Parts: sequence; structure tokens; C-alpha cells
Amino acid sequence: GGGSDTATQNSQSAAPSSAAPASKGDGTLTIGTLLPQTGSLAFLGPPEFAGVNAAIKEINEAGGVLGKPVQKFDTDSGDTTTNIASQSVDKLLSQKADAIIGAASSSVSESVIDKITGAGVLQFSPANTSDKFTTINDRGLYFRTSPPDKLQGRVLGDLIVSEGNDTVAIMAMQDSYGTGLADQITKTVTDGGGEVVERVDYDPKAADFSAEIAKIKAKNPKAIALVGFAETSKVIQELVKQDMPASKVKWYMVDGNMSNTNYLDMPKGTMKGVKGTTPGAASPDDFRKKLAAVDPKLEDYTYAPESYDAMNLIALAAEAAKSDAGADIAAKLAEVSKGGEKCTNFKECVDLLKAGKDIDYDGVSGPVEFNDAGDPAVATIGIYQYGDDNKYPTKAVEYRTGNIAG
Amino acid sequence: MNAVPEREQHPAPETETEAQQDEAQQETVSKQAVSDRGDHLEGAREAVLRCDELIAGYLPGVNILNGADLYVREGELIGIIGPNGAGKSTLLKAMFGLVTIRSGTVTLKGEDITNMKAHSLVSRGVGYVPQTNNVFPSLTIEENLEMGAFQVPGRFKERFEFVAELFPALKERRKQRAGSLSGGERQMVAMARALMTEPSVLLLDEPSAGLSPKLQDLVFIQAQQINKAGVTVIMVEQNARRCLQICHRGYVLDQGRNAYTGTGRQLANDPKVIELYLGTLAKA
Amino acid sequence: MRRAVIAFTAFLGGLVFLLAGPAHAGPAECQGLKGTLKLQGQPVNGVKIAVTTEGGQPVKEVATNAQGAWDVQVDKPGKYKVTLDVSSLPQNAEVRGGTNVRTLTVYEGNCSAVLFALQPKGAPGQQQNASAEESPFWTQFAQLTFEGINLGLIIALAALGLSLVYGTTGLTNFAHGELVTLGAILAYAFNVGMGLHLIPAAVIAVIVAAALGYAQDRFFWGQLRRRGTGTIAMMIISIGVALFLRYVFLLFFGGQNEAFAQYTAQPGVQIGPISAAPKNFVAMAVELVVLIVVGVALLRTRTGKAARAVADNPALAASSGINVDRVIRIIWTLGGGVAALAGVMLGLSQNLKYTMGQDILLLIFAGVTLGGLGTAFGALVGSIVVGLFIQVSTLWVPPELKSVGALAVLIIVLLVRPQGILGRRERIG
Amino acid sequence: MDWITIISTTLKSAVGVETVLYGLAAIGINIHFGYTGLLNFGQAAFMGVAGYGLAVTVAVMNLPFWLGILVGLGAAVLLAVLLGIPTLQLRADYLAIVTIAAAEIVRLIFRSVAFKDVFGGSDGQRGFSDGFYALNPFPEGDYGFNLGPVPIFFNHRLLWVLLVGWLLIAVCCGIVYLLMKSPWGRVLKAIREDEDAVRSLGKNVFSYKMQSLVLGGVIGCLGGFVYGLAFASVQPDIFGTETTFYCYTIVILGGAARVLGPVIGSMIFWVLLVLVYGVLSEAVAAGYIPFMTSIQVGPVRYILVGLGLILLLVFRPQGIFGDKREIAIDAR
Amino acid sequence: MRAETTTSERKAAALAAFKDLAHDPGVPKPDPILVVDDVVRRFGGLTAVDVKHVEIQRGSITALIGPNGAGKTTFFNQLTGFDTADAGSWTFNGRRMNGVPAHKVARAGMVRTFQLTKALSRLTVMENMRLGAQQQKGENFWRALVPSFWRGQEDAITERAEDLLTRFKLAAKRDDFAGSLSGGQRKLLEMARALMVEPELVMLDEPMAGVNPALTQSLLGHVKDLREQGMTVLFVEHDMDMVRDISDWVVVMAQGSVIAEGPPDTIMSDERVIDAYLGAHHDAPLSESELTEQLQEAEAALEAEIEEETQK
Ligand SMILES: Nc1ncnc2c1ncn2[C@@H]1O[C@H](COP(=O)(O)OP(=O)(O)OP(=O)(O)O)[C@@H](O)[C@H]1O
Ligand SMILES: Nc1ncnc2c1ncn2[C@@H]1O[C@H](COP(=O)(O)OP(=O)(O)OP(=O)(O)O)[C@@H](O)[C@H]1O
Ligand SMILES: [Mg+2]
Ligand SMILES: [Mg+2]
Repeated sequence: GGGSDTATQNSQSAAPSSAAPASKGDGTLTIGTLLPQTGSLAFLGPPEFAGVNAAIKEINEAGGVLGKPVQKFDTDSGDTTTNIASQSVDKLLSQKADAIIGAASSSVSESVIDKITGAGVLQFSPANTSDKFTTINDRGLYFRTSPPDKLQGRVLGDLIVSEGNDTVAIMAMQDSYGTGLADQITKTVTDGGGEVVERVDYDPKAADFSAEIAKIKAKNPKAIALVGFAETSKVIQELVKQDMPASKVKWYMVDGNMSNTNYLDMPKGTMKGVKGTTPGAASPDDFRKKLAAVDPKLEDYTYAPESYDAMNLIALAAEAAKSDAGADIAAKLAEVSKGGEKCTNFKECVDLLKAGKDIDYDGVSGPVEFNDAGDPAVATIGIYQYGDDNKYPTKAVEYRTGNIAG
Repeated sequence: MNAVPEREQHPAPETETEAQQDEAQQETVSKQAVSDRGDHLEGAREAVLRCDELIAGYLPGVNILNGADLYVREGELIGIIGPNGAGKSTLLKAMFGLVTIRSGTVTLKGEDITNMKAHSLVSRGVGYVPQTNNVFPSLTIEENLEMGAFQVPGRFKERFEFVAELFPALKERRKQRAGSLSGGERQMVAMARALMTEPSVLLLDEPSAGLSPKLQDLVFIQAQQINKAGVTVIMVEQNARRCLQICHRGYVLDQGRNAYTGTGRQLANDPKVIELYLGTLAKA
Repeated sequence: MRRAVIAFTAFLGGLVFLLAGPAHAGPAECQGLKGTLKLQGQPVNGVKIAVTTEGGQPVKEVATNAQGAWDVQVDKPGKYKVTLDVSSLPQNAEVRGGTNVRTLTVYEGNCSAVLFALQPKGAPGQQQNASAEESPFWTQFAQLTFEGINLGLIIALAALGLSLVYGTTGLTNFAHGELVTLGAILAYAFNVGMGLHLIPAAVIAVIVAAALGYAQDRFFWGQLRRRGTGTIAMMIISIGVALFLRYVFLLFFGGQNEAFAQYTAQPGVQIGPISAAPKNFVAMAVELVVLIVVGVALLRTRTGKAARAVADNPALAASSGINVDRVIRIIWTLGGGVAALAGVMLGLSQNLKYTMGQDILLLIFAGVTLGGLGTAFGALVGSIVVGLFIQVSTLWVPPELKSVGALAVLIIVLLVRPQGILGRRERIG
Repeated sequence: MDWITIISTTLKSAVGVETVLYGLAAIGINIHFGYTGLLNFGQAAFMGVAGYGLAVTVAVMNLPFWLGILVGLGAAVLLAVLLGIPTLQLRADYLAIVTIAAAEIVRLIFRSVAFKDVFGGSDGQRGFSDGFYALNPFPEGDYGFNLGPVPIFFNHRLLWVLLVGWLLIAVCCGIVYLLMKSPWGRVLKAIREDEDAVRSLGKNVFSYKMQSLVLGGVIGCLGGFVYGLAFASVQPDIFGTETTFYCYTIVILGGAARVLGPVIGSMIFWVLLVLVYGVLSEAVAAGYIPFMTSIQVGPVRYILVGLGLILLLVFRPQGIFGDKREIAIDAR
Repeated sequence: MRAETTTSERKAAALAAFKDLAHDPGVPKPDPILVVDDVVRRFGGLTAVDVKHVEIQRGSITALIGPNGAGKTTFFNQLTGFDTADAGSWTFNGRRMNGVPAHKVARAGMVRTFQLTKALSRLTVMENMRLGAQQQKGENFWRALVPSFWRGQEDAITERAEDLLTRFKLAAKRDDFAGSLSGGQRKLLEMARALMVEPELVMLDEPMAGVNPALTQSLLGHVKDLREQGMTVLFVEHDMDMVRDISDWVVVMAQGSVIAEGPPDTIMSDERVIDAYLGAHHDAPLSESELTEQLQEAEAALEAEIEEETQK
């Protein structure tokens, strides 16, 4: 397989350089990953790495970029409680990375963006949601395929309203992802004629969530939007315990906690009828098979599509720019993401490119069209519904595509 | 810490002036050490507990005991006196396994107990009252005494009555935490704790310190009585005169080695011992 | 009857979509506004709805159909105003909340849902309605108190282990949180990995953890003590141990949340104002029994007293004939076991994660300190106070800051009673 | 394996920003804990209020950079006083928990949604460092040298931060050196040993503890500035208890109550972290450790660092510069 | 109020002051430095201290004796601000001292030592001593930064400390950590350190318990010197030889209250004091003849025993 090929390539590469990483290309596209192997987001690491690896595997199988296989160095971003991300970036920069994929946490990305973009290297996050990055001074080198939260929040809010829930509670994880989504949901629900009777921002590290749920219960809402990550399974336990099961109160979830593995331990039917949104138009199933090929133990898929798309886009932009330098890639990213002949995987796209055509890469996570700020402009959100087996099927109830900004 | 004196015979100075005192002391010590060694080997043959040429210390490279010898025969009451910092407490701790012995041996009833753990010595019948930190502050008096009888819990009641008779103050306060006791009361608890086990060898480190004169007398009388009852007692005291009055033999320790040995009376009357260690205050 | 069938069909709508091919699942062709009017579950027919632009220019006026649905397609995305004609409502219906106007945005290629919740006339307005449905303060208070005790007992159990070890050896063990995690993960391994029922799995886990506690002291901490390593150095070593263990867990257990095979998401039962899962009661009972038994044992039994003696003065304890190493080992064994039990309980009440112990470590420390360092019942009392304040304080502070409440109480209590709730002041001089 | 990268990143980390900022915080802790015996486990809060003081002043209130620095310093002093007045009478271990609690409160408030407008929630604040970089005397570019085949280069921004950071460290070490050999330092050390004895000798223990708390807090807050300026942002979670724990580790590693202890400790700590990671990830990438995947490198690094810490302290419990004799006294 | 008197006159002056005083508890002194009224301290049900009225004569050496647990240490704790009295008031040099924190008490010139010693373990003996000195310029934060401000004073302090250490036989331990001292040495250090403060009134809590008698004797000379320098000494001690030797006046406490006062000789023959404190049998030090008698007895017994044993 391509994996072992890359590994051997890696060992031969990385010739000593006499200066700090130049922003000029050297002919080989070198990717650094800065994703969580440890820390509070460690559970996001495996799917993200798998996404990148799956993409690289396909790219290299299709002949690599600029005729050479893509090189990759993995590093740990940790979380903000430790300062290791910056050390990891140092390592990647001295290994002459052209583009760095990461970090998962907005806060971590923020702490290293100056360092990365200052060195003329492209930073591409598959998961940052903070709206700060839209306006940040990134020298045009920062991009993201992050889940389009504004759209997702709108879609979810709309879904909640359209199902007739006039009293809604929101249980949101207290970080930029959770609060951003929650804000959007609140706005949509209120506009649409519902009322957000309680909004609880919770600390995901809290020892337990009973007080939060008690607060929600006190308001007796018809629907609860659960915005968060894996800790949602704790929240659900608490909901069931405090007599607000999905059969009584409607639960709505988001991509961070839509999981087909996390709730399997729960009694049958616990999740029955629960709806949630996840970005991406394609059926996740084929993609998951791809991921399984690179990481058979993978259980969670959060941000895997975004990581996969990020890698593909970088590779395509490099091909389009005929250069592996960060700045050159950045200059082409918007171009390959929109306006042109649609294609959905690297091989297809690169063939079109080689044929001199303008391409529009549509990824697993959505159509991915970058605006000027390097944020995706369009996205597709799928609405899924859990069945009796606490899983949701591969096909969505409904897909909605729209401009993220509105 | 002074350098370890050579083990050579020095001519003892005929006369001493005050100014020469320190030097003289040094010399006497060396001389004594050698002559004592023979006596020691002689006397130690039938000893219950004996230490031979103990070298021990706390910090790496600094020896506090520099070859101390000591023996005690069955039923004897031994007094150890000496200036502050001579190593008296260290000697007791070394015997009792609380300070690591670097060389030399400690023998109890023929068994080599060098560096044996303290608790196993307790089960061999040795009792010990430390000089400082001699109570469990957060335990009540009663519990302190219970700990004294840790290895013979069955006999706690009976022994408790016994020590309560000695120190009635303790019985009154049995539920008070030892940490709030006065200095003297602590000393009583410490003494009483050691008496709970009925040891066959008892090591006492300044048991009378901080006690009122009345109780000091009691301690000495009690030590004598215990001893008469067959318990071997080794007692470190700064109340040297009283100590030498009741003990069979005494050791004067200086700088980690034996400076003088002799019967209690010999020592108490030895002018040099008086001058260097006993003082003349109490005689007046 | 027919209506019921329709409702049922609607209910199964989702399933229909599931079974349908991709054609149905494509992006909805819709750009405008839509909604469904229902009164007590029944669709309301013939209600007039007017859509205007934000400026007030009329766009379209429609009426709801037999299913109660209406929709208005618009050409341009933007803000629109939707007005429901109250007079066209059935006699017995009114709009909940009063206002019959909604202003909302239509996005390109998307339909926005508009909700007019209807209610029978005469029923109280939505605002009052909501507050009438709201559970009274005391119900909430009771629930939170219960949760506080529930959490407090788990913390207490974890704190007990920490307090025992701290009490006897003076070691501030920052790796204690990891011992809690260890218990949970062991139980998980026996439970999910080997397929045992949770109860025997938990028992085995506690026994194994106790054995590991013993081994830890026998082969590690005890050796350090023998070398004369100071308590401060040991404290930092415990940080090293914590790192080591935590990441071993991450390596083998992974970063995700897991749950035990049994009792997960157990439905709650309502008892008076409190709703709780049966497992909570069992867990609380077990915790309370263990805490009291261990506490009493420390106060009453010979080994318990010996442990306190060792805590006070190890050299003197040895001089009294106590085998200090043995006592410490017993304490470590007990501490390991109790910590593991706390982990199981935490995993049972919440979920398992490799940082679960670390996440409550601060609360454990708070509990131990608040109660008075080194006292078993102090740990119990302190932890329950901490647990209670965490939960009950959410009545007044936002839940994201609930730890602030507990920590603030900790600070205040210590200011009034610097030696902790059950601690004793030391004598000077 | 790419040894050159490993060596280069390791060497750079020995003088890097993290080393500087943790070193500064650790110098503060050394004053608190090493010299005065105050178990202040809230050092992260001092860093936090300084960083946020600067950030909020400049980024939110649009005031000049220097004012931000003053606000940060003032906030640290204020925190020390607020924390100290009620808590300095507490016994060491109780003080520890109270300071942890206070620091957590500070962090949770920085992080909370309720104060998002001011502190920026969990993402923190940014955009306040321009004033600092405007003072940068180094023109744009990379600076450094090649150590044999190993390149050691910093860009102009980093170089400026490092220059200032190491100057601060030098000044702080100088101050600590002067103070600790003075009678003032003697009183602190005496307080560490036994407050009551010091009181009986007519020293105002409370006042000295407070001075120590303020001094250590202010030095720690310099670490907060360095963090904020080097990363051009502040985030609440970096000011959590973990950071304080690491600072303690650093102090003990270097040797408590030694002037240079925290600096050397910080270097060891970061070199250990970076070296272990570099070697591990390269070895895994090169396929020398076939049973490990690259994702596992992260956890394994911490496992090894944990082990390294344990071993260092097992074999040198007094730290690098510590005095074995001091450890032997009262080893309980 | 301290009159400048020549060396030899001090003791005489002190004795003269006490000469005509009644031997009642709480008797007023001609020139008291410390006056205590109605100090009460209770621990739960136990009244540890309940002193109606006591005065301490300036420039004298006063002994405070009493059985264990009489409340002497607790009394010291109240007076020096280490514990808060439940009731009562006291003045030092005419200044009210209730509620004054410990360090201010010490600065006012009233310094105490601790019965259970408080050596500053990880400071050297010398540093312990230096710490005692008052009004050090270098103890101010800002001045500490400039060594030249305090160097001179430090040297003077060191010199004084050296002197005391030599007297207290600790000179050889000068650079050792105080934590490594033996029990007796700690007592010595504790006392020497208190003297570094150069207080007006020094309160010693069992200073000689555990100190070698020969050294005690030489230190008593030093204490007498202190009096000659105009210092007032109040000390707790169980060593009657010492009390008799140096004290000008003795105050006896039992069960928290002062039960008797008087010159040493009178007090030691007081029936109540003998009963409560000194003990009926071994009251005075054994006379020479008694001593020999006892020794002979003991020896005879021992010899007999040994003989018995050897015969076995
Ligand atoms: N904190 C406390 N709690 C309870 N009782 C106490 C406390 N402090 C002292 N006591 C009791 O008060 C009494 C007086 O104690 P104090 O230490 O003053 O005696 P003392 O006269 O100094 O005795 P000694 O000569 O033995 O030192 C003692 O019985 C003691 O047990
Ligand atoms: N824990 C310790 N660490 C280092 N040195 C010590 C320690 N304890 C005692 N020493 C040193 O050992 C020497 C002997 O001490 P030891 O306690 O045996 O004296 P001692 O003869 O009992 O004196 P004292 O009559 O004062 O109790 C002293 O010089 C002391 O400094
Ligand atoms: Mg001794
Ligand atoms: Mg006393």
C-alpha cells in the first residue's frame, strides 16, 4: 500500500537545510499535521489523521503531486493547557513543511497561526470554527474546511421550528464551536417563532451534568438541542435519568455528537427518533470504508471528511500552481474549490487539471467553495435520524445546501 | 565536628589550666578509648545488649558515633551522660534501629540486631522513649498508650491501670489529644507509653527532662524499681547527678565515643567528670 | 380514525425517507417560507397567512391546506415578514405568546420554517403558561441537593483514598485521580472486554486495584521512602506518575467516552420532587457504607489507630512496635481499592474517559482539604459540602461556573476555619 | 531518522519561548515555595491576569501597549494582595488548595460565556501585541547560525521575544540572587521553616509573606506577558492548574531555593519534552518501531516524560542544583 | 526608668527591691516592667490559666515554677501574643499589650523562647542567630537589593552572634543546619537567638531542660550578666538548683493560678509548694552525706546482685 511507500520516502527526505524553511518550493509537497494526539480533544485525533492519511494514500496512488509522492510528518497539537503545539510547529517548519493541516482547536490554531503563516507556510484547519479567523491577519495563508456552523445552526434551528417545537432548550458545550452553534440555533428558532426557554453553556470537563439538566428540566421544554462532542453521551444519561427521554422530549444533535458508536451501549431505543445534522452531501458510508482502510480501529468520524478534503484541496492547488510553496498553493486554493468542472476526488480532478481545465472540487464534507477570507462559502448539511438501534442510517432524511454566510 | 582523634596513646597531661581544657578533653578521650576497649571486651561477655565500635551518622560522610562501645548485663541500670551533641541520643537510636549503623555491631542476647527494624526489636522485648517527638500528637492519651501496648493488646487494661497509678494526671485526661499537652505532660505520656509493654530492656532518652522535681524523682525511683524488677535499663540523662546516683554503671560519651566509664559513684566523684560534665551547681 | 392514520403516516415520514432512494434525499427544491399549523395535534385548515417583504410590500397571501401546511415561494432571498390573520383562526384557537407576526430571513435555495404555535382559547398565554409549567424552586432545590449528595459521595470515596495515603505518608498524591480512572478502566475491561456483568467486574476491579495499590507501595513508594526521598520530591514524582498513567490509559483505552455494558442510561424514576435512576441509590448506599466502615475502622480498630499513629510520627510508631511499612501498605491497598471503587461509581453515574480522574482531582483535593487534612470523616464531610455547592450553586450561577461556587465556598470556609471543618488547630509552644 | 531536525528543534527549545515563560513563572514559584514555603498553586492565575490585563487593555479598550503592561502588572499585584490578605494565615497545605481554587475561579471566569465580550470566552483575545513588535529592533528575516550541520535560526519576531524574555530572566535571577542573600531573604527562609519562631523574633511574618507573594506573582506575570506576546494571543486554558504543576516540576527539577534552579529546570523540562517527541516520531515515521502508529507518539511521549521525571527525582531528589543536606533534614 | 547603675549594684538593687515585699501572690513590686491582671484562658472545660494579678520587677531575674500542666507555657503564650486570652489585660512598660500581635510584642522588647524548640531547620546556626537581630536595614525589600546598605550592620550582627555562640558552645556548629542539632543544642540555640533580639524582658520557657549541667552552670553566669546589663529575665524551669542559684524572686503557679510568690529559699520551704511541686521526699538537693549514703546503698545492692549472678 501507499502507506509504507510514504514511510520509506519520509526517511530519505528532509535534507538538512542551512536556513529557516524557505517559502520557495523544493518540488516535493511536504505536509505537516498538527492534530490532537493528546489532551482534551484527543478523541478527535484518530479520525482527523485518518482523513488526511486516506487522502494522501489516494493522491500517491494517483501519482502524487508534481510527480512526486506527498510527504507527511505527524505532530501532536495537544490542547491549550499545554504549550506543545508551538514546539510541534517548530519541528514541522524545520522539516520544511509546505502546508500544515491543523489544528483542531481554534485556540491552538490561534496560538500558532503567526508562527506558521509568518514562515510563509500554509495553514489549513479541518476543524476551526471560531469566527476570529475570518478577520485574522493571516497573510492570505490560512484556510479551513471547518464545518460550516452558521449554516448548520440555521438548518438545525429550522428543523426544530419546522417540527413544531415552540419551547426549546439548548445545552451547548462552552467553547467557540458550541457557543457559535448555539447562538445560531437560538437566532433561527426565535425568528421562526419558537422560544428558547433555557440555554445552558456547560464546561465539557465538568464532573457531571446533573445540575445543567435540572436547570433545563425546570423549564419543561418540548425540544432540546444538544451541541457538543463526545461528552454528550453523559448528557444523555442524565436526560434519561431526569425523566426527559427522547420519547418525551425531542432531542436534536449536531455533527460533533452525531455518532454511530457512542450510544450503542445504551438500551435499545434510547436514541430512537433523535435527529441531528451533519455537513456533507455524500453518503458517509463509502467514505468510512476508505477510512477503515487506513485505520481499521476507527470508531469516531468527526472531522474526518474535513481533513480529507483539506488534504485533497492542498494537493490540487499545488498541482494547479505547479509549485509546492505554501504561498503558491494558497493563491490557487480558492480557484480549485469553485467555478469550473465539478469533480469529487483527487484523481478525477487532477486529470481535469492536467487537461488544462478549471476545476471545482466538491468534497466529502460539502462543496467547499472558499471565499476571500479562506473560509468555505457553501455547504451541504444532511439531516439524519436515529433508529431503534441507537444508530443513524447512512442516508440522510434530507440534505440542505446553502451559502454559509447567508 | 572535630576530626576523629587518632587511636594512639597520648601521655595524659599532669596538670590542666582552664585554657587547656578543650585540648585536655581531647586527649583524655583518646586515652580512655583505648583502655576502655579492654574493659569493654571483658565486661561485655555476658551482656544482654552490647554495642561494639559503632560508627553511625545522619548525613553522608559525617559520623556522629565514632566507635562507641557499650554493654549492659542482665538486670543492670546503665546511665549515659555527656555534653550536648555528644551522640547520646544517636547511640540509643542506633541500637534501636532508627539510625543506620555504618559499621560495628549491636547484639541482643547473642543475636545480631544491627540495623534491625525498630518494630521487630519491640517484639524482642526492647522498649524506647525518644528524647523529642515522643508522643503521637493527634491521638488521645489513651490511644497513645494503646499504641504502646500495640503488640500485646490483650494486656492494655491492666497496664493502663498501672501507669495511671504512676501518673494520675494522665488518667484524668485520657481523652485529651496529646498534641495539646504541656511539655511535662507529654513526657509523662512518653514514659508511660514505654512502660505499657513491660520490656526486658528499656532505653530511656532523658526521661526526666521537663518534669517537675516531684515527677523527676518519681521517674528515677520508677526506673530503679523497674530495674529491680529485673528489667535492664539504659538511661541517657542530663540530670546527671541523679542518674549516677541510681545507676550501677555509667558511661560518659563525648564526640561519639566513650570518654569515661565506671560505676555511678566513681563517675559522680571523679573531679574531671564533675568539671567537664556535671558542674558544681547541684553540689552546693 | 382517519386522522390518526394520517398522523401515523406523518410520524413514519422519516422512515419513508430512509427507505426511499437518493432521489428523495437530494437537496429540497425550495426557497421561501413554510409552516404547519396545528392545534392540539390536529392540523388547522384555512388559516390565512400573509407574507410581505421587510418593508411591507405584499408578496403573497395563502391559506393552510387540509394538513395545516402552507408555503410561500419567494424569488429573492432576504428578510420577510409573515403575518397570521388571527380572525381566520378557528373560534377556539389563538396564537400562543400573542404575537402573530414573524420576521425572518430566507436564504438562497432554502425554505425557512415559520412556527405559529396554537392553543385553545382561554388557556393562559404562553408566557404564563411556561412559568406555570416550570417546576417550583424547591423541586429544583431538592433535585440539586440530591445530585450534590450523589456527586459528593463519589468525591468523598475518591477523597478517602487520597486522605488515607496523605494522612499516613504525607504524600500529596497528584496521581490519585489516575487511580480513580484505573478502577473505572479495570472494571470496563472486565465488563466490556471480558463480558462479565458489571457487578462482579466491579468487585474484581476493586480487588485488582487494591492489589496494584499494594504493589505500588511495595515496589515504588516504599522504596522511595526507604531512600529517604522527601515529601516534596515525592509530590513531583507523583505528577510524573500521573502523566505516565494517564497517557498509558490514553494509549490503551483511547480518547473517547465509553460506558459500562450494564446500567447505562438507566431510565430515572420519580420519587417526590427527585428523579433519579435506581443505580444512583444503590451506588450511594454502597458509597456511604464503605465510607462509614472505613472511617469507623480507622477510629476504632487497632490497625486504624496504628495508621493514625504512623501518620503522626512514623519513627515513634516503629518504636512502639508498629510495623510501619506494613501499616502503610495496608493503607495503600485500601486506598487503591477505595479509589477504584470511586472510579467505578463515577463511571457508572457518568461515563468513562481517560481523564475522568484528573477532571475531578481538584474537587477531591477540595473535599479533603475542606474537611480537614488527614481525617477520614473530614474527607466525607468536606466532599459532600463540595458536591452540594457545585450543584446547588447552579440555582444562582450559570452552570459553566458551577465549580466556582464550590471553590469559593472552600475558600470562605477555610478563612473562617483555617484547619478545615473537622480539623483541629495545633498548639503553639 | 532526521537527526538534524531533532537536534535543531531540541536545541532551540532549550532557549525557546516556552522555556522562557515557564522559567519566569517558575522563578516566581521558587520565591513563593522554595524560599518562603508558600505552597502557591495558583501561579497560573498570575500569568493569566497579566496576559489578560494586557490583552483587554489593548485589544478591547484600544489603549496603548505600555498601559496594557502596567495594567497587567497592576492586576498581578492586586491578585496577590487579594489572595494574600485572607489566605496567608493558612497552613501550607491549606494555602495550596485555596490558591488552586482561586486560580481555577480566575480561569473559569476568563473562559465563561457570561464575560465573553471582555475576555473572549474559550478562544481568548488576540491582536494586542503590535505595540510590542513595533519596538522590535531586528529587521525582518531569520537570525541564527549553523552548529555544524544543525541550523539554529529564529525569525525576527521570535528573536525579539526571546531577547526580551531572557533579559527578564536575567534581571529576575539577579534580583532573586541579591534578595536571597540579604537579611530580607533570610527572613523569608526562616518563615519557610517556622513562622512562629520568626514571629517571636519580632518580624512581621504576614508582611514578608505578602511581599514574597507579590514579588513571585509579578515575576510569574512576566511569564504571562511573554506568553501573550510570543503567541500574539491569550487563551484561558493555558492558565490552568496543569501549567502550575509543570512549574512546580520545573522548580523541583532544578532544585528548590536555588537561584538558577527554575531556569535550568525549565530547560530540562522542555528539552525532555521535545527530544523525546522528536526521536519518537522520527523513529515511528522511519518504521523503527513497527508496532506504533504516529498517533500513538503523542501519548507515548508523555509516558516517557512521566518516566523521565520520576527517574530524575528518584535519583536526584534534591534537583539539579539542590543541596542533598537540605533534603536529609526533616525528611519525615 | 532604667537607672544607670554599676555592675555589682544590679543584683543588690534587685534584692533590695524584693527585701520588704510580702510573700503573697500578686504582691505589687516597686518598679514592675510587666503587670498582669485577670488573665484567663480556657480550653473546653479546662481552665489552663487564671491569673489574678502578677507583677514582674524590672531588672530582676524572676523564676516561674509550677507542676506540669500548671499553665506556665500557656501563660507565656497569652502574654506574647501567640494565643488569645479569653479575658484579662496586661501592660508591658506601662503599655497595654492585649491583642497585640506576636511580632509587635517582640519588637516592644518582650521576647520569649519555646519549650518545644523551634529551630529553623534548613537555616544554618549562624543564620538563625542573625535573624534575631532587630532593626536590620537589609530586612527592607528595597534596601536588601543593595548590599552596601546592610553589609556593615550585618558584620556587626555576625560578630555579636559569634560571641553568643561561643558562650553557648555552638561555635563549632556555626555553619551546620539548625535541623541537625541535638535536642540540647537546640535549646541552647533557642535561647541564644532570643538574646540576639536584645530585649528588655526575656521570657525563657525551660531553657535548661536537656542542657548539660556543666554548660548550664556557665550559662547561668551569662544570664546573671544579662541582669547586670539591665535586662529583665522571666524564666520557667524545673531545675531547682538553677532556680535557687540565679533567681531573685520566684512565682509559683498551680492549676492555672499563682499560688505563691517569694524569694527562692522561702518558697522552697513553703509547705504548699513542696506538696504540689517539689515532692515530699526529694525536696532539697541531697546533702553530701545523704548522697554517699545512698550511693553506698546502691552499690552494695549492686555488688550483691552481681555476686549472686556470678555464682549462678
Ligand atoms: N490547645 C490546648 N487544648 C487543650 N488543652 C490545652 C491546650 N494547650 C494547653 N492545654 C492544657 O492546659 C494545661 C496547661 O498547659 P501548659 O503547657 O501551659 O503547662 P505548663 O505549665 O507549661 O506545663 P509544663 O511544665 O509541663 O510545660 C495543660 O494541662 C494542657 O494539657
Ligand atoms: N537528624 C540529624 N541530622 C543531622 N545531624 C544530626 C541529626 N540529629 C543529630 N545530629 C547531630 O549529631 C550529633 C549528636 O546528636 P545527638 O542527638 O545524639 O546528641 P545528644 O548527645 O543526644 O545531645 P543532647 O544531650 O543535646 O540531646 C549532634 O552534633 C547533632 O548535630
Ligand atoms: Mg539527646
Ligand atoms: Mg510548659
